[in-house]
Amino acid sequence: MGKVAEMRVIVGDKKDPDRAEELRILEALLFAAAAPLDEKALASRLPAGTDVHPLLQQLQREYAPRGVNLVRVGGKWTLRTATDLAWLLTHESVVTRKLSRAAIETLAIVAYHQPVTRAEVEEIRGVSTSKGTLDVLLETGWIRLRGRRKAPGRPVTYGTSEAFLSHFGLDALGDLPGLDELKGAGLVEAAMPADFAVPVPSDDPALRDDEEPLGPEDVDLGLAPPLGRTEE
Amino acid sequence: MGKVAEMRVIVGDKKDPDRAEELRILEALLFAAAAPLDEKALASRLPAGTDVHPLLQQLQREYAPRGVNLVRVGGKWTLRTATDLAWLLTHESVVTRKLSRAAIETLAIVAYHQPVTRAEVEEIRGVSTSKGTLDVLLETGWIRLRGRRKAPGRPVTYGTSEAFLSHFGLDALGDLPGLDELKGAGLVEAAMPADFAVPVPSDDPALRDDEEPLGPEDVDLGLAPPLGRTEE
Amino acid sequence: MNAEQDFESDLPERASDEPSLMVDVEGFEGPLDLLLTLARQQKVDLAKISILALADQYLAFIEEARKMRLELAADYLVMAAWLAYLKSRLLLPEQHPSEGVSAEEMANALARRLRRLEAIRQFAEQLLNRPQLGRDVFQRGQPEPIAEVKHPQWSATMYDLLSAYAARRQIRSRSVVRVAKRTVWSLAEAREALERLIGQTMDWSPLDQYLVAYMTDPSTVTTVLASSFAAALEMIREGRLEAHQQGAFSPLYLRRKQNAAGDPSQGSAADSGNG
Repeated sequence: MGKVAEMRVIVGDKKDPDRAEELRILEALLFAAAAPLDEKALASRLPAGTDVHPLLQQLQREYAPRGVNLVRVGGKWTLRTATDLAWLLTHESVVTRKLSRAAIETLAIVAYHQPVTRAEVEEIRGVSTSKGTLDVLLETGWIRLRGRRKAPGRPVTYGTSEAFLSHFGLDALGDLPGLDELKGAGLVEAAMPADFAVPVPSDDPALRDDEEPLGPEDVDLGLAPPLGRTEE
Repeated sequence: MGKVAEMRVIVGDKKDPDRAEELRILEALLFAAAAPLDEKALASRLPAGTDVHPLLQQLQREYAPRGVNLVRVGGKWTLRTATDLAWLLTHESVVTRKLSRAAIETLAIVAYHQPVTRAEVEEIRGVSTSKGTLDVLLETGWIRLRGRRKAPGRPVTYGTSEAFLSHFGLDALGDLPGLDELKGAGLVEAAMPADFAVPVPSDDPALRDDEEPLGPEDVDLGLAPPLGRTEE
Repeated sequence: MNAEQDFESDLPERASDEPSLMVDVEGFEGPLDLLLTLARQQKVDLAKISILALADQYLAFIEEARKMRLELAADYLVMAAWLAYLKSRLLLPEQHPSEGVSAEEMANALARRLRRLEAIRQFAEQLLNRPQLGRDVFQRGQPEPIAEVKHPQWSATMYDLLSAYAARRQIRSRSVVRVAKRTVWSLAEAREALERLIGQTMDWSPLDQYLVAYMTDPSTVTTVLASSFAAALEMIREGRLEAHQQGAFSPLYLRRKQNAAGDPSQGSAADSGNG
């Protein structure tokens, strides 16, 4: 009990002693989790009616100067090592496969222009994109098949995933660097028919008016990553 | 920035500003490590000559009241959720299970014939009753250990509990139907031998003349339901 | 990191080194990339780029490359042809300005494509410079998984309870009354078998041997032997069989009665059968 009292002075809010306990709970949950947690999941472990958002913001402020920070990715909360300590932790890093320049460009085009078809990616890059490039990106889990464009040939549309936001530490797609510049220059929309053009990229899983859902055959066709992997 | 100042007071040491940075580094290393780290490994990431032990002790003190603690396991250091918050890391769910036929029969025999020993249950059922069946019934909380029969081997006597009455919606055990009612419900054929009888059940907690109380050893043997359960 | 560093270091090298630029077509990611690199050499805002100058540079580059290397991908040639066409239209006064897309608009569209590609490259680089998970920032190394604890909620109804009890009690009370039916070889069955078997042979043979086919089931061996023995005794008494035995518990030998000449057996068999 003495510990809890001491705790209040450091972490908690003196006027609201329960708050310290709630912060401890949030801390423990976020710490233990293997993946980012949304506020709903966090709130479910706190007394009913607890407003979890201000608590998380407080925790974020408390962790800001430390070696571990509380960050929001893809609308969820997660603890991550502080970015300025990257040099320290490089030993720990898993060797990630280096993406080819084509893959990096394609990833960026999917991110900024989604939902986008392969033909539209090619239009922007001015070269044909090999199937392998998209397969590599699908394999990273950063892009995903969204649906099909309601257009001749019903081409597959691509978009980014939650893993993309999480990997690049983005809270939402709107946090993409330079997005405002792109929008300002009118460069976001791909060269698609004017009536389909939507000026802002969106990873909203809801399909757009010009998209239709993937059919069951798409899974069988091996458009999804697993097959590509087996070929390696 | 006010927040950062507040933080410094908590984490850092005003006299030694580097110390705060070293604490941050230790924090990040311990957080990201896939296994507990020993002091040598931690020291190798800090400026040469840093005495890592007092730093770790300081970090341990700082984390002590929080939801995450710094603990030593096997001579190595690791961050763990506070032990009093272990409940957060378990997800409890209720699964509905049906009792086996053997368990239902045994339960009924205990209800009608209590206080009854396992041998007596077997006598009535005409088959041997596995220990597991009685354990399951004890787990339901519907039967309980009453005492021991004053007989060779001092076998345990079983009876029903209040939870039994409440689950089956009985006001008292005497409300269990008698032979005439069972016949009326068509559960017992009308033409039964004259000596066929159904006892008038009683769950009077007072031990009978041929029973003696359970000894303290019965609890230790795990014959009783887990102690925690009775607290619920 | 390296990927974008390569990207960074590639461009200035190409841009500043004209001769290598001339031959290094393979270093370009297609004609648009080549155009973009050439545009950078103009060192002006892409919005104000001279498409005409760019077209000239591109065509000159392709010309050089064809002289030296010859192996150019088709899309470079398509672009060259398109640029040559655009150049001619830009130089010549527009004849039918109302028809289709004007040369001005075509040039603007190309400039816009170049700007868009450049922007995407720039932002791809910025994206990759963000702290990346597993490279710059790290998540919990030892996540503590949430354990699933299942509490069984047992279900049973009053009906289950009572029907199970009543059924079990009744089974037990009835089982005392019932006697299992036993299988017995009747004397008539035994006699019929013996007559059939012994009627065929004149030699002494042990009783067991005659009956071997009937004694496969161990549970009926006793009844088969006993009934056959009784039937044999009866047939001896009738004078239809002869028996002899070496001593107590030794095999019992049977044969058809020898001194019954002709076919008396049939007649007496019929008699005894009737009697």
